[in-house]
Amino acid sequence: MSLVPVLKVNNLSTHFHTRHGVIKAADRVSFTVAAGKTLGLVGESGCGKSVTALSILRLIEPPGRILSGEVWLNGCNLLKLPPGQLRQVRGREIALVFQDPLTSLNPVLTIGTQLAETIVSHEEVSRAEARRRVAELLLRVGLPDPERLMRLYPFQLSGGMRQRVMMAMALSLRPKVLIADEPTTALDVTVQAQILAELKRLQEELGMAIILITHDLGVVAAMADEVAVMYAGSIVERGPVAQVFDRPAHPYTRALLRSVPRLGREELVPVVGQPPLLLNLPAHCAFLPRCPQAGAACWGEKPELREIGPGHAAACHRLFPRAS
Amino acid sequence: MSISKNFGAGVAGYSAAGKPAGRARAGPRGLPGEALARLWQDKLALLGLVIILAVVAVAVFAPYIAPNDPVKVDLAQRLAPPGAQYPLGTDHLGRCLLSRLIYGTRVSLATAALALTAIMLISIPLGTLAGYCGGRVDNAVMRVVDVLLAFPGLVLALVIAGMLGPGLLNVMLALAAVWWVGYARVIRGMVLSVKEKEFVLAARACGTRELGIITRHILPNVLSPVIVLATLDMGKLILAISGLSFLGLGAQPPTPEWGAMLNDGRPYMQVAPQLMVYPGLCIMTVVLAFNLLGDGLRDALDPRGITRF
Amino acid sequence: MRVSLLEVRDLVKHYPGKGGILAGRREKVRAVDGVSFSLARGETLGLVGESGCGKSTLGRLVVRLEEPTAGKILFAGEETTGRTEGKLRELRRHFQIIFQDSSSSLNPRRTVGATIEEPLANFGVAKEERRERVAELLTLVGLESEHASHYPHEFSGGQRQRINIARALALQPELVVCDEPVSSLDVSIRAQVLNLLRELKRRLNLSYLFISHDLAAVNYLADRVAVMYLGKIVEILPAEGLVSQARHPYTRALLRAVPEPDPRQKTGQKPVVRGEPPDPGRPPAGCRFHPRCPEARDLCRQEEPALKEVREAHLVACHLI
Amino acid sequence: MKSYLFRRILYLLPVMLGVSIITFALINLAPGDPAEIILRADGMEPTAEAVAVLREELGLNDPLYIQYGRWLWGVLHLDLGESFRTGRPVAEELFSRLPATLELTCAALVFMVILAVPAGILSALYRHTLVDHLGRLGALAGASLPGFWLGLVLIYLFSVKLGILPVMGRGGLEHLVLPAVTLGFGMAAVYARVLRTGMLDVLGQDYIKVARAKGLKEKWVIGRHALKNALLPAVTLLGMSFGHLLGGAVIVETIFAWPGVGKFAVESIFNRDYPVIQGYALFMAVVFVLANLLVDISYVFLDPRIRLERGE
Amino acid sequence: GEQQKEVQEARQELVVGLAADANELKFKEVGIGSPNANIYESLVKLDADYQVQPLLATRWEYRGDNTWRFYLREGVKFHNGEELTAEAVKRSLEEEIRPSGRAVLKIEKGSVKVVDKYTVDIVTTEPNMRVPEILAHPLNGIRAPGVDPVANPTGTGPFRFVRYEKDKELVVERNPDYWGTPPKLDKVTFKYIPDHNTRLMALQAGEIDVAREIPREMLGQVKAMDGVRLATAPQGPYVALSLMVNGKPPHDILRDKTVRQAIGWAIDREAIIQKVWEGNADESQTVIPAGILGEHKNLVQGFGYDPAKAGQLLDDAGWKPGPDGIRTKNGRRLELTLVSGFPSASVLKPLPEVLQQQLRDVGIDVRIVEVADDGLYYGRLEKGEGDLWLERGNQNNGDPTFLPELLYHSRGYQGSTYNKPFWPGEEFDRLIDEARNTPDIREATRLVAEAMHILIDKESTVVPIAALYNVYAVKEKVQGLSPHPAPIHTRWDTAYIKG
Ligand SMILES: Nc1ncnc2c1ncn2[C@@H]1O[C@H](COP(=O)(O)OP(=O)(O)OP(=O)(O)O)[C@@H](O)[C@H]1O
Ligand SMILES: Nc1ncnc2c1ncn2[C@@H]1O[C@H](COP(=O)(O)OP(=O)(O)OP(=O)(O)O)[C@@H](O)[C@H]1O
Ligand SMILES: [Mg+2]
Ligand SMILES: [Mg+2]
Repeated sequence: MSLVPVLKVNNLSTHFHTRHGVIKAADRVSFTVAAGKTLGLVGESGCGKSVTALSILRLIEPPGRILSGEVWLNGCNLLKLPPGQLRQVRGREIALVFQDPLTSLNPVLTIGTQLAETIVSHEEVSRAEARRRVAELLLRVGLPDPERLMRLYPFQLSGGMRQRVMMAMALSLRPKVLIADEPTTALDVTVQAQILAELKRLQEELGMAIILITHDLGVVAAMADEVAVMYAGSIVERGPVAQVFDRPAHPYTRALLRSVPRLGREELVPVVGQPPLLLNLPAHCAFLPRCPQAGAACWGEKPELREIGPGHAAACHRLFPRAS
Repeated sequence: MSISKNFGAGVAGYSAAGKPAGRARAGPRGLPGEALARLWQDKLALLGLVIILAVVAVAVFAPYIAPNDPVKVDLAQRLAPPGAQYPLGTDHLGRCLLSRLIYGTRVSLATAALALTAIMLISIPLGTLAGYCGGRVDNAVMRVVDVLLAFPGLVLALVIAGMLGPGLLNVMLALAAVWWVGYARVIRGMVLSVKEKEFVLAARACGTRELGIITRHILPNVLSPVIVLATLDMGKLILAISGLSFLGLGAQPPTPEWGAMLNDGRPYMQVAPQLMVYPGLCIMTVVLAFNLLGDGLRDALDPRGITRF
Repeated sequence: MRVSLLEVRDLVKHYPGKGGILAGRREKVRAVDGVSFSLARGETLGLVGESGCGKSTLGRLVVRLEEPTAGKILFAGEETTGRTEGKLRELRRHFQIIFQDSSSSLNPRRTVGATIEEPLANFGVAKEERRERVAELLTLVGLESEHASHYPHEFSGGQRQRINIARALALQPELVVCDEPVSSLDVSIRAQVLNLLRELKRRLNLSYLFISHDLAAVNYLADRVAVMYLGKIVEILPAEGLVSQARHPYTRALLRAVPEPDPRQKTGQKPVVRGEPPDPGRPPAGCRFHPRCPEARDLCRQEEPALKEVREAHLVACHLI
Repeated sequence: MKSYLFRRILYLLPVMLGVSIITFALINLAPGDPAEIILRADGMEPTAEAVAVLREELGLNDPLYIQYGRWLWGVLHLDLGESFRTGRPVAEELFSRLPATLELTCAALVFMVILAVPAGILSALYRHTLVDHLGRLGALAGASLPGFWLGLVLIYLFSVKLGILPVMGRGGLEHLVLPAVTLGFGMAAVYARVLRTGMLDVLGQDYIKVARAKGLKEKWVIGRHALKNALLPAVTLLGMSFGHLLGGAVIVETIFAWPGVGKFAVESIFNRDYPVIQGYALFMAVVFVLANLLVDISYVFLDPRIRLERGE
Repeated sequence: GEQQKEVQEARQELVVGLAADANELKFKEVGIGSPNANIYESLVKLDADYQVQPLLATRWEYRGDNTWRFYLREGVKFHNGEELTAEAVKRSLEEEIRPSGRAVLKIEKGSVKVVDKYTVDIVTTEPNMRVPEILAHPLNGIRAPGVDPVANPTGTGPFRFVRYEKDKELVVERNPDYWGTPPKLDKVTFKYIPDHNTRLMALQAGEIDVAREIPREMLGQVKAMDGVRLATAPQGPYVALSLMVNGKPPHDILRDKTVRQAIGWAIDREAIIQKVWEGNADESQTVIPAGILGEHKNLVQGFGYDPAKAGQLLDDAGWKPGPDGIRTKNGRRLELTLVSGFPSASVLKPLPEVLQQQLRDVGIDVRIVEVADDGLYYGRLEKGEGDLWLERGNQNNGDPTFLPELLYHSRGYQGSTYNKPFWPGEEFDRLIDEARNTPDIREATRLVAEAMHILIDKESTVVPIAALYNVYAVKEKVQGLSPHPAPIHTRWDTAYIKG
């Protein structure tokens, strides 16, 4: 694919230093997203999806620390940017939507205030102008009667409305990249369908790139152009959605796809064992204890993510007979 | 009949990994072992614990530690400076200051602990009953609590102690009469929330009787915040008792109680500041120790901070 | 038809609205509002519906953790409603429940062994025998007998759910209500638990009332599926026919909203119904689904449709059918 | 919201009724016969006949509920009886001293807020740094200091040694400083700790992350998003602190010769002036209840969740 | 001349710190109670030796038939400008003085007769030979007729009322029209500071010039303070143990006079005076101020410190030392209860603990009970719950029969019921009664002294400890202040500030 990536993440590592040891929540994560395209980031709970998202925006707080890596956007490395400029990038270039729209909105400020402040803090506009634009935005994400809405507080809205508000907030400065961290997990399926459709429409309108974090393979299949599968802090497989779903290369991806109940399917093959803790991970492949195909080669060092086809990469020793 | 006949062997192929997955971060807190481990990390709390243990030891072994008779008046030795016989000097009646402080540990700790015991004995049953039974029982208890909470606590304690007249016992009664209310409310709240927990429902579903549910499921889960509260309140009670003693409502002479000693030492504030400084320091150290430990315990047992207020 | 193990007739549960003395007027929450169904021995009834539609309430009513406002529940022909807790206790061993939240359904201060032992102790099993059975139960659910001395927080979510299952099975019940037993679990673990439940059902001839909002999971385990909307069952049909034969507009909307993990289908991003589920405190008049129904007519706004049999074992509550 | 307020005030009725019952019951705790005490206070000899006559006169032989009814009736007309010691209406005595106490407690409250809010917030913002550790230790130590001790030390330092503040008495602002500091310090320590945890809670919330992700200035994130949420629960605590301060005022007033109700109450206790003690308890309850009402009302205005959810 | 100059230079304002505001008390009027701000004056006054001296009356005489005639000073004006006349005296004594005062004087409405503008007769309702001595009490000060004594106390005294704020201060100013030597002070402010430490620190910080009611234990440090001295009055109040002589078990041990006397000899008064009170007390053991007894004070002997004698007496009484040092008799331990609380436990601190130790040294075990105030003290006394009763008393008028009658006469003062416990017997009663009915004050005093001899030396129902005197801590610049042994009689008009 010859698409120009807007966001390029290279070898991003974020660790948490806790009393019990080091948690390698993101370990040399690399991927790119192209304008107008969606990257789905899937993985089990605790595998480091949110940490990756937060690291991109440098929102990691102690005891966490971004150890290394680069996040390229518009030719600058966000991880090296001075705080003033970083602030300019946040919200304007990259926006963030969280899983839980209730906790993402400040309970004591009105919707209007929270939306307008985003605009005001980045652009020299009057309050009135900002509010006008907010009203427009709210209409755009499918919320009627924006004037009234702007005077309301988050708790007065339903879950779906809140998530739309969050989307409006994220889109208010037409960012190039939108990171959506499980935007629909807290919602009912029927509402999820509405929100996803809305997101798709807005992406087409604004031409932004989306990083869609989810653990629902169905959502990825529906929304994403490319998918990255995370396991224990690392990306184990990455590639175009159709390829990954049709011909999953990594044993984990394969197992995952087989373990999801589908309407009409008769047998489920579960992934054996337990998801790993990211605490003091072993040096070898983290999936090894659960891997049905594990072999002697797997006990060596951790496999690198390597190309196995056009735009399709996986990290598994079994795919590549040991080179070195 | 054995189950195995019915159930046969385990369902093959689904065996979870051999060891329990040691979840460090997840899961509800409050296990004695783990809490202790967390407490161990908190140096300040440990300091508090060490001080408290030391103070308790001093209280228990007072007769063996104290160099002199704490109530022996010796006017010839009055306000003596520290020396071989009186390591911290003597008070206005020539009594050994150190010995009095050492015996005072007993009085202060015992008074506060007794008051606390009374508080627990009132509040745990009432709070549990109110929370668990709900309805009319809850209403009755909570209305009483509301009414008592309408008084500023220390004011009511002062008034009750004042009405009853001076004396440590009266001070204890007054404090207990006022203090239980807060506990009852906290306990009720916690019982209410634990009652809704699914493990309680599960216990009921599998036929556990009410009493079993209360004693085995609810109380143990309510206890640790109560312990935190109690630890913090030991300090507050010692302060309150010394305050009431200061006003002259507390210990009777010649009982060596820190608050009363402080009060006795006040006339000599400028000539013999040690008479005020040492009891004051004792009170402060012990209260601080309880605060440190309580704070640490709260972080260890109750990271969610139910007992924060 | 087989003998009904469970028979639920016109079950109603109203809750007082939230707020204490200081709140404004209180609205009754009609969590379950006239539900009837039956369940045969060895059968699994799946119950799906959106959040807040009353699934859990129904489940808790069935195992008698709640007192219904109205209606009857018969278990193996015996009425369980209107009994005092004392009289109910003997019956309790026959029906058990597994909750959604695997961690909050285990007492953090009791060992796994003590937790599993509790129902046995309640029904007078001797101490020695209890030990043995606990070990057996642990093996049965894929854990090891040494785990009995551990505390719940030492286990992962999936393992904890296994412990819950072991406790529920301790008394060899005939009916197990599973209230979203896999929702809180990781994707990769869900299949393990679902398979375990299926295997146990087969082996022990259990009946399940399987509650979930995940259609696919329900479909995987259930013989029949009941769809609930705002306290009412709007459709009941055999599981095999769920995809192809569902008639109620809500069921169909649900089916279309579920995203399939298949990139070629791209389901799950077409908004099939408008709006969000209304507040159970103020259900709309007429058909409860009408404000969101794409095909609603005047009749739907005025009159509430009754649950009618459209085919054998297939009931629908909709004016359009 | 109006109806909420209405109900909130209505709710005070049963509470105040309970308060009155407890207050009335207090007198029964006291040793000795009130009639006898009155006679003594009047300089008369409490002979058996005199006591009997006075008991009859005071209605002390009536059943308790009748006595209570009579007492309550009086209270409703602001008649709390007469002080045994001064012979003047208790209500009048208390009213004339109340402003001094309120002045002191409010000043202490202000001091507490001024000290605790920055301390709590800074130590949350710089958690695990030296600032925080010092703050935490300071707060714990502050909460462990006996107030009377602190008061005397402060007088000695600032008035006797440095001579910059008056030793005692009520007067201008300079008279207020030491008593207010003495009274407010312990509570400030407690308050700062509460604020710190509250602030830490808030700082961990998603909406703070969102605010940062939106590119808001840090000042704005803390000042607008974090602070308001962290301070809200602290407002409720203000009401409670007020109660503590009213209690602490007793000692502080005695030390600083502050002519307030607390000092008066202590004197009355030692003079067994029961009507005054009773009246004091009742007065403090009323003040405390009103303060809490005020806090609740302001909370309703401050927190949209409550303001908009109730009624309307 | 030179002094005059100094007076002019310094600001003549005096600030006095007091422990409590007694002005508000029932039946006390602003400016009379503690302190007496010298707003009012009585017909006569008590000098430092408790002798009656002329004040508003220049002369008086007993005319028989219960009639006392007083000749008023002429040309005396009240603060409101009205003149002091016999009419005003009549009204004041009959209506404005509180009933108990009238009861003590034994007068009622109509008892005071105006003889002429400057002469009044006081005709008591029953014989009362102590009228002048009683009238000297400042509560019997003459009020201006028809003035509200709370809002605007008005008398003839050297100071005029300015302002009174409850619990805070009482302010008076110089009365320029005073009939005698006008005061040198322009203004006196009495401030109420309950806490002793605070009061003393206020003195150190210069916020007050005079601190009263400083606990004796603190006087040592006062002496060491820069620019502060002590002004002491002649001895006035006494401290004594009254012994329950007719208690019921278990408080019946002191029925035995030998034991009572042993207690008298067991107390080391010198140690108490020197060590507990830092020398600020006197040896006198007459209970009544020595000044009142005057030349007859030697009739009362009191006790010395002689533990050996005390031990001997106890041995004689059959109390033999036990293993723990406490004496026993027939298996009963020598345990006594000491009640401290008159006028309050706090003013008697730390005496109980010292006495406890001293009595323990001769083999008597003492349990201390502190009661907060006199009311509770009396309550206990009536129930007879105690053996040793620690009291501090003082006398504010010149009547020598006052204290003995109040405390130890079987009839008691106005018929008290609590005197029986310490009653020394008929002879005592007879002597006091006779003293009361003897017009000649010297003879009356002698009879009282004899009665006290019976009380203390013969029957020993009272064991005196010491006589106290009032001590004021005073800034050095304050001159001319001479405290009266009874604080209420202290005159402030002689004080002035040295520049
Ligand atoms: N503040 C923190 N302190 C310590 N460890 C943390 C912290 N935040 C995250 N982690 C660790 O980082 C790992 C990754 O967490 P992350 O939140 O990114 O998971 P996730 O993939 O988003 O999971 P979920 O699907 O549950 O949202 C977790 O194992 C967690 O233990
Ligand atoms: N104890 C209760 N008191 C008051 N209302 C309740 C109570 N339990 C449930 N409700 C209300 O009843 C309705 C149905 O709740 P229920 O828990 O049965 O829904 P559910 O279908 O299980 O939802 P979910 O999928 O979120 O678990 C909800 O609106 C809920 O708020
Ligand atoms: Mg996440
Ligand atoms: Mg549910």
